[in-house]
Amino acid sequence: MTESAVGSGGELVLFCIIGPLMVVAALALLFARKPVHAAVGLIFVMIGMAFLYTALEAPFLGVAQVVVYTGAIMILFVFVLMLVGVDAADSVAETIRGQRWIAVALGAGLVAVLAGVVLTANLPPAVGLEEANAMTNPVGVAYEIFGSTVFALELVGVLLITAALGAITLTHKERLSAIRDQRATVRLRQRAYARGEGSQVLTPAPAPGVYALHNAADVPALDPEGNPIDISVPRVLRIRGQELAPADVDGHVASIASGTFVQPVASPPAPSPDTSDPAAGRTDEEGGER
Amino acid sequence: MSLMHYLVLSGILFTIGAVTVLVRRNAILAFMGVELMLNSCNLALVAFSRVHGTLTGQVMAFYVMVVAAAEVVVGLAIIVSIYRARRTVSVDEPSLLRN
Amino acid sequence: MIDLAWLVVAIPLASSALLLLLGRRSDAWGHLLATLAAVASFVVGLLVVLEVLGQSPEERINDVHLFSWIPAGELSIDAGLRVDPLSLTFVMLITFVGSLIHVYSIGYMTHDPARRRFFAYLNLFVAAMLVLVLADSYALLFVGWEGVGLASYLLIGFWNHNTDYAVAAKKAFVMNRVGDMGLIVAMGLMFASLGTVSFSGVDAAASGLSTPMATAIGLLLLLGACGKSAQFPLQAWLGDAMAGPTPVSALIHAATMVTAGVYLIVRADSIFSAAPTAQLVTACVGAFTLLLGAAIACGKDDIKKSLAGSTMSQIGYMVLAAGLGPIGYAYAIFHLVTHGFFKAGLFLGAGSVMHANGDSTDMRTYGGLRKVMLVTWATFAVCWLAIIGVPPFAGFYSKDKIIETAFVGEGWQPWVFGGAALVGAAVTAFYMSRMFFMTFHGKARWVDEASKLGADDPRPRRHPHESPLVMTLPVVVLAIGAVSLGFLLSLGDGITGWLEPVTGHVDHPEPVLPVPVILTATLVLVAAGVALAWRQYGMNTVPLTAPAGSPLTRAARRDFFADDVNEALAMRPGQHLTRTLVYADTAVVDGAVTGAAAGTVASGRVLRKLQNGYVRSYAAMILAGVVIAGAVLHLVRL
Amino acid sequence: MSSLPWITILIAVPLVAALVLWLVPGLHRFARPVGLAVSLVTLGGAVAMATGFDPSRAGEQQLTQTVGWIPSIGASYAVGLNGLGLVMVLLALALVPIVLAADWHAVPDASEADRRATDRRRATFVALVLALASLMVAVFAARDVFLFYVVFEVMLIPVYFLVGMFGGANRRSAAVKFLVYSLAGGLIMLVGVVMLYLQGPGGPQGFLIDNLAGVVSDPTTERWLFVAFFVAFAVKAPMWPVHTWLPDTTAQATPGTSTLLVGVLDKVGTFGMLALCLPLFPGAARWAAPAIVVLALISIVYGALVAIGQQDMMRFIAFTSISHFGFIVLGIFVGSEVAMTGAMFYMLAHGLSIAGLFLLAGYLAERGGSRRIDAYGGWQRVTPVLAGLFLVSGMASVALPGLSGFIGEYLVLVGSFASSIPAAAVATLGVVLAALYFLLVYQRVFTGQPRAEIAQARADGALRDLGARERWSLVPVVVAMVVLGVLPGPVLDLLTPLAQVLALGGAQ
Repeated sequence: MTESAVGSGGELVLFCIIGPLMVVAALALLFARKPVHAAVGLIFVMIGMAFLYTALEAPFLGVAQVVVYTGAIMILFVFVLMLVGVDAADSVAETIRGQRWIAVALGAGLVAVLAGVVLTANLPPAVGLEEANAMTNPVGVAYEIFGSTVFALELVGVLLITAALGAITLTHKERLSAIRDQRATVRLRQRAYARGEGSQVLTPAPAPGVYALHNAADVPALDPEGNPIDISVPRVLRIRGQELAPADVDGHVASIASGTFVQPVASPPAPSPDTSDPAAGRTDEEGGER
Repeated sequence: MSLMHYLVLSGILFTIGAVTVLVRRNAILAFMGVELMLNSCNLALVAFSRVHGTLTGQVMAFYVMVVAAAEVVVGLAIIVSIYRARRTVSVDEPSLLRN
Repeated sequence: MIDLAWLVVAIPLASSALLLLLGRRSDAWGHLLATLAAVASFVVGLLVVLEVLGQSPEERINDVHLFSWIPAGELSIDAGLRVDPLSLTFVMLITFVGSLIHVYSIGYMTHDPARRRFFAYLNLFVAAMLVLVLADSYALLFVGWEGVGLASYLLIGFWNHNTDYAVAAKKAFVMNRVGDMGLIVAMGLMFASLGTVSFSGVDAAASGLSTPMATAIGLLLLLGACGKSAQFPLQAWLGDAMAGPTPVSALIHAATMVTAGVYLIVRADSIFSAAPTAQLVTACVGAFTLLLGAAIACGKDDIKKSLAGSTMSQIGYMVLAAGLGPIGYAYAIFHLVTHGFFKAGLFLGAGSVMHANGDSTDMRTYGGLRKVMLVTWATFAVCWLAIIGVPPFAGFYSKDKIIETAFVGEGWQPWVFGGAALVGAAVTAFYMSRMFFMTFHGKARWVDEASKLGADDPRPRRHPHESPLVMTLPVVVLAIGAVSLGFLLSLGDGITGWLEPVTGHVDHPEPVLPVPVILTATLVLVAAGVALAWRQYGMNTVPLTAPAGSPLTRAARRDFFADDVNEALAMRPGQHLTRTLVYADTAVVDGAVTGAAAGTVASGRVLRKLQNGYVRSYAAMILAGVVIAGAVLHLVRL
Repeated sequence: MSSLPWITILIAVPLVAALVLWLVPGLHRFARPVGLAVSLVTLGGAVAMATGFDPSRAGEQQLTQTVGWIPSIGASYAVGLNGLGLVMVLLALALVPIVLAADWHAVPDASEADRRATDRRRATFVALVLALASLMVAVFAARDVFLFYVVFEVMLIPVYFLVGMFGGANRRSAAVKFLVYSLAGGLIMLVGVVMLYLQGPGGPQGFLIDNLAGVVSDPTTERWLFVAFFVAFAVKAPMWPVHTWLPDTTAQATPGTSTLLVGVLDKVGTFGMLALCLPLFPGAARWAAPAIVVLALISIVYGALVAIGQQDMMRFIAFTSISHFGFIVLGIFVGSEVAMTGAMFYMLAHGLSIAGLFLLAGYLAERGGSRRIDAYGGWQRVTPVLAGLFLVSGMASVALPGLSGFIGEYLVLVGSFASSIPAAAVATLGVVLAALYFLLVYQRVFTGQPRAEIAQARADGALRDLGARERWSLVPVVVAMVVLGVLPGPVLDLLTPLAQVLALGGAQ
């Protein structure tokens, strides 16, 4: 209850260290290309938040923050990210015209308003929670929760159960059709081929990796003419732009791919270098990682 | 001393969360933005709890957490089911609110 | 009997209603019932007259209260009859001439399939006209006033399958309504200034009226009179009204209805006495119309339209006399009565001629009809002599008195009014003689149907014949009246004495010229007019088609451009105004409303763009709302 | 007799009948005769009620009944009739059977297969008209501002459906226009109603007109409230410049609907001015009177001039009504007792003449297959009875003496002269224009030569003059026109006391 108890020097130091770090971590939400990075940033923010709670004489909340947010919610997020995989939506390129500027302007506006409010606010000196936390903080909070707000607690309980049920209902998938076995898959693929739809490949997709030189999943297979076969690379890698070009792998393979490779024994007539190589264009396009 | 700096931090985090919702197309990321906003509010609540010397703010923050948990569960379930149906989690792509 | 005076009105009204309600079922006997009703009305009227004659002159103004008509608080109007010499004079004229014309119409309308309806309208007219003259308040008078307007509308447009006739009927009604407006405004002013519209109330209080108010009321009453009596400037409808069947022209547009204006002016004596300016204007209007009508009558080749011009002119005499004040009232009414007889006779004669000539009204295709229509010729001749004022025919007595009275007064007025009356007499003599000679004398400008003349003869083929007895008899009776009435009514005190309870006693002042001089001048001018007409139309051959004529003639043929003026001043601007307003109503007034609606829709369309289906746009809007709300709250708190 | 709650009975009987007719499918086949019988019974009830009315106290509310309705907001079910209310209720209930008879074939006969659908539509029509009858009684009898407002608005519903379901090709948009216009006016009035209550004494009967009369002390507030009420009534009446819904609506509605709409419903506007605006806000009424008189004069002349230019018979009649409503409003606000009596009588007379004109125009359109004036000509020879009745109705409408229209117009005009000579003089112009517009239309429709095929149809008997049903639907109207024109005394006795009461508190 004394002045010194509220906001000791140590607390300020802690804040000065954690606060900026939290902001930086939060910015990952805005700028990280990969959702997982953003999620990690957010986890950092959550943990930082738990520190701050503890510093703010709310140890119960600090623990709950770690357990609930970091331990449950964020794990759920990461889990879903895993489930959903990567997507074109992950890119930060804007699709709605002007949305980014609107967002920036509104963010600035929000900052201005909040700053206005906070800076002009006449905050009284903090009372501190020593008295309230006399029986330790969790007990105090418990008195509050199971005392004056017990009805709300019951309601929240109902809400949680409902949410759980809702989540189950939403994600539950009735099997409405027969299991798609290999035979059915083949038939579908043939039908699609006949209609001129789909990938127009009847055979199984070729496996990645070339001549056993490299068998990593991100290396496309090469066709007999040495061009990379895109569909041999898993979709996720392709979308992420992690597909490698032959040149990244090995100069030898690249020379085969580009047709400049010369057989030491018998040299077949090599295609002239200036003929446009379809693979070259594609490599530029898709090799965004470089 | 005042607890002004907590409020400033709370405001900054809130703004970042809000802008995230506006900017990111990935539904999961946008959702994370929402979480960030909730958290920043919680921070302010806890700070005010200390200012006033009562635990009401902490209890409030607790309830926010619980409700946020429920919300996340349902929200992520929705995202998953949309992904199943549409193979994407872009909030623009489905334009579900159109028509 | 006086208490039963309402029967005079009720009998023809009931007959009319019966005929209209029964419809075709009464076709066979409808005309007889209607005629009987008119005659019965005459008989009742006669009995009332006899009873009134039995009263001493001071008691002759009887007010018969019937029922409370419009009890509206401050304004309470009773329906009642004023039975006095003036109204009874009219009752006699209307029912007597009316009965004769009913009889005549039996013959005239024999072949019309809608004869029953015609008689129903005639009865309706008689009833309305009787309400007009018997009313004891301006309000009830107005009922009759509009009633005769309606009857006139129905009868002018009786053959309304001819669009021109329908237009003429509408024109008559609307121009009458312009006059009626004057009457309504006059009544409003009476109520506003005197608090009553009954004759007795107004007469009692009129002396207290301020002069401007009295003048205003007087001029408005004059406007009403002008509308009904076809006086300048509302004269244009009368010529067109000749579209109606000829008996209608005789009864309504010559003998009775058109004289209602004169009745109104005489009746409103108390107002006009308080407003010398209004009186002067009345006299001027009368004098001007007198000459205008005469000029129009000279220019027309259509026998009925020429007679219409004559009617206008003769009523001009009456209005002139009425405008001269109490000294002229009795003579105005006197001339009105005699005019009723001889003009009705002339119209019925004209009707006979038309009837005989296949409904042609063009005098240029007549000529020499005396030989084939002797009775008609004789009666027409008598009426002709009466109207031009040859002694001892009726017109001489009445018109000469008006001319004499016109010369009474001071300053410029007697000379102008007297001069106009004198000139009018001369012109009357000319145009009536022209009509008489063109119709009955000279060479025939038609060919008998049976003749063997070649088909190239330009003259129309006709088979003129004398009308049946049912048509000639009424004309003969009217002709007898035209001969004798003037003499009979000026016996002793004559009509002047009879009307004295109403018009008040006046010592006859001396005219500015000695009476014998005026008399001589009149007769000389009349003789000159006749002689001129004889030289022009009796001795010479009349061409089949009208010569171009002088500008004056051409103007007279076109009614002195009255229609053109009305068209240019009222109709055209009115049409434009109407069209503009109709356009403005949809475009501007309604346009504002539909515009507001369209604006709502359009703004919705614009706002719909915001609803683009992108969640992030919605989120941006929410955030914008938060920012704005927060900013507003924050700033307002500051 | 008088102990019975007559007004409530008159409200309830048609309403219950309407519900039963609508909800019981078995009755659908007999909807028209049953509806007619109910309306006649109601009319009989109204006449019986009128015998219990004391004419010597016509200025006061009689046959009153007050029951708490929503005490918490001060609304009560309070009904009662003064002289004007009685006259309007009688007019409304007299027109209902006439309209039902006249619109007997508003839903055309259908083949056997569609019989059930046709019967249902007919039942709907009859039920809507009966419901409207009930509401009309309620609105004229309401003594509670809130009750009045509620009925005023609820009345829109049956009219909306009557116009929107049974009518011409553009009936939907016409109905929407009508509804939006009326709702806009009503909304403004609602604000006034709430404000007025707050000004009043409050309590469980805080909406009673008697408790609210003259309670507003602040002149500015009073004026705002007056305007709020007046705008709603002006839209309803309808006055220039908020009249444009009327022609569009009547051009689409059935003749019977138009008759009820213009003949009775629109009178709710002028009735409201008399029953609410004047007693509640006497000071503001005096303040606004000059402006309103000017608007009324514009309505008179404008309506008449625009009527001349109309091509559609129903629109034409609508515009003549706008002119006539101008006369009524003029009479109410010009500040003369006589003129106000005239205006009230005018409301009755106009209801009669408009019924005649609309119904006859409808009969004509049934025969000629068009509502355009140009499509006719020479019909007097084809349908003489129709032409004659049209002439009589029209003459009553243009105030020919001897017919009902004259009494009202004459009193308004003559009374106005006592208050304002210029205003009265301008209004008199309307008299001439009235003759012009009516006779022009009569000439274009009924005179001249009928077209050859029409004449042929007449000769063949394919085209008949008015039949018995049509004739008898009009006989009461025409008889009333004549009787009221000749003997208006009994009705005027009912209205004069009220005019004395209101004119004292009213303008000038």
